[in-house]
Formats: sequence, C-alpha cells, structure tokens
Amino acid sequence: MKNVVRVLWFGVAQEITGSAEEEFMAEDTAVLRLQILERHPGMRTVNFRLALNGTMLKKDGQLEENDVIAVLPPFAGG
Amino acid sequence: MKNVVRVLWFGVAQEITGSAEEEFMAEDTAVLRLQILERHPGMRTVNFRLALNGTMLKKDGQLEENDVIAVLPPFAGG
Amino acid sequence: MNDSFLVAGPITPVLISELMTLGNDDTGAGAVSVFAGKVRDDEIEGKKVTALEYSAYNEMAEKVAAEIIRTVKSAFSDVRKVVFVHSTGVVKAGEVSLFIMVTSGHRDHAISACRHTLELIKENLPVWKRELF
Amino acid sequence: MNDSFLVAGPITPVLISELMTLGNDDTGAGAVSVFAGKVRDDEIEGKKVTALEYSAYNEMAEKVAAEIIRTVKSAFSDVRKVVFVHSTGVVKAGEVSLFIMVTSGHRDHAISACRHTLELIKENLPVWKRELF
Repeated sequence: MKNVVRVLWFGVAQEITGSAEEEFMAEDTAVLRLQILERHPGMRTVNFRLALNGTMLKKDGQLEENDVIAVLPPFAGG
Repeated sequence: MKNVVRVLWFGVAQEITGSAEEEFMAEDTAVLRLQILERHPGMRTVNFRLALNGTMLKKDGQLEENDVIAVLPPFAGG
Repeated sequence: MNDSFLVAGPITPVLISELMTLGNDDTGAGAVSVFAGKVRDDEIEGKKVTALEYSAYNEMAEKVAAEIIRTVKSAFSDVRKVVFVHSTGVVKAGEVSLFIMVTSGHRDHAISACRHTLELIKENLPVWKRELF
Repeated sequence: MNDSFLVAGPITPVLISELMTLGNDDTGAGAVSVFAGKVRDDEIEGKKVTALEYSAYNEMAEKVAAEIIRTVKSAFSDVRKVVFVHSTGVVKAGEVSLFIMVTSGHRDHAISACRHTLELIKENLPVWKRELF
C-alpha cells in the first residue's frame, strides 16, 4: 500500500531539487529511492543516504503514512 | 688540574642537600659525580643527570674554572 | 550556556572561554584536550573562500551528538567530561565552526577521546557546508 | 604577552583566552589543538594534595622550550604555530599548570604535534614538583 511521506532535502540535494521538502507516495524506501532519482535526475550524481524519522536508515523497509524521510548527502561537518 | 665549579641543586636534590648551590673542586664530571655522592650520601637514591652551563651533558668530560653544573633529578613537568 | 550542540554563527572566543570553564571545579581532572576547527580561506578554482555556510538536520544532529558523547564516555573510562558544539549558518574565514573539549584524569584518555569525538562528528553529524566567495 | 615559557603561578583562564587568540588572524589555519594540564587533588598516603609547587632551572628551561618548538615545527610540515607555557611556583588543585596550543592547516598535524609537544615537555623540560597537603 502506498503512503504519503514527507521528504526533506539537505545540503546539495536542496540546491539540486530547489526546495527544502516535498511529498512522495511510496510503499517502501527502495521504491522511494527510485522515485527520487526519476523526479530529480540531478540526484543521480549524489551519493546520498536516507534517514527515517530522524534516525539513519540501516536497510530498506516499509513506509508508514506521514513518515519523514531525510535525504542526506555526504556529511561535511568540522 | 682541579677547577672550582658551581653546583646547582634542583628538585629533590635541593631538599636532600639543604641548599640551592655549592662549590666543588674537580677536574672532570666523572670525579664530580663521586664527590657529590660522598658529600651528600642521600643523593645515592636519586637517579640524577648533570647539565653543564645550561646544556644537558651527553658524556663525562673536563671541567673548566667557573663552570656551572646543574644536578637534575627526573623531570616532572606537565 | 545553551543546551544545544548547534550554535548559530561562529563559535566566538567568548563562547570558547565559557565552554572551557565547564569542569573547572573538577579537581580530579588532570588533563584537558581541546580541538577547534576553523574556516580556512582556501582557493578553489582561483577564487578565495571568504566564508562557509553550514546547514544541519537539526533534530537528527542533536540526537547524534548526544549519542557521540555517550559512545566516547563509554569507550574511555578515564574521561570525565565531553563537550562540543558545531556552528550552523555563515562562519567567516578565520572563525571557529567546531569546538570539542574532553577532560580526564590523565592525559592519554583526554587526547584520544578528543580525537575520537572529532572523527565521530565528521562521520556521523548531519551537517553540510557551502563555500561563499 | 610575555616572551617566557615559564609563568609564575597558575595559568589563568584569562591568560588561556589571550594565548588562544594568538594566530586568530591566520586564515590558513583550519585546526587548533590545545592541551591543558591541571593539578589533581590526588590522595597520597591518606592525604589530599591541595597544590603542587613547581620549580624549574629557568635558563635551561627557556632554551629547551625554544628547542622543543623548533623540533615540532620541523617534524610537522603543516604546523603553523606552536605556543606553550608552564607554571612555576604554587598551583592549586583544579588550576592549570601547563598549556599547549598548536595550529595547522588540517587536523592531523595539529593533533599529533600537540601531543608530541606534550611528550617532549615531559621528557626534556627541567621542571620539578612538590606536593603540598
């Protein structure tokens, strides 16, 4: 079953997509990854990870309604 | 030839000898070491090194008149 | 002192002085190791960097930061205090964007734990930067 | 700022703040590594240490300190600034008796050189201490 999820863009993903967040409809995170690359081909060059509700995603899995997915390009703190 | 040298006591050597400096008469630093241990037997328990005129002594050698010898117990800075 | 690991703008000398007084009353701490990361005026394709603009995923960053401190404290038994803050927003060249302080009984753990904290921040803190010219 | 590596009494927070501003104008330095050694209130044979009294062979200490800085700078090519001071006289538990700061372009050399400076000081600086109870 497809659910509506909020996708937050960070770092260079924000520059590529031109926004801070968008909505997607997906049943799991694997499908969501593909949707992200389809909607924003520029993201294909970014080696990004996903966080689910504020925690780094260890492996792909189901999405629930209103889940928050953050798209995280490589960190550059320090 | 024997020369008059100033011997400076530091750290625990000052407590053992009860003074900050003394005069000795010695021809070289090897002899001076023995004189120090004779005059101050308490120094036998101290693993000290010598500095000659402000520089750590690498090996024993001749002493000149008015040389300054510092008696250095193990350092404890930091 | 605020309770957040993120501060808006540069980490000022005044804030650094304040952070360094934390743990001053701990007379069992013999060693303090500090690391400060500063913005360099690197030249990129012929243009000088004048500032970096940092952004963060704030909610996650706060959780990750607390987790880093727990990890470091449990990995280094002699460590007594771990403090760090990271800038968000614009930080000019020469200004500090990251400050870490670790105290411990003896020097080995303070130094190793400070370095380890730095590496954990680089790897895990969700922070990004953009060069301003 | 005085030009000696030895300061009478504790290294105060004010002096530390001053020392940390050295090199603030160097926009090519991306990393600052600091070590502070503090007097611990250790218990020795059932008695608490309230202070340490440091003594030094001043003339030799100044020469050795300058030599340590030369050695560190030549061993770590990315290092830009090496600063340190050591207390003489009475320093109470909780107070700082040794302060080291190293700046470099990138973090590796600042951290390694700061640690190396500390080890060279411990090995070579003619300083002694006596516990006060």
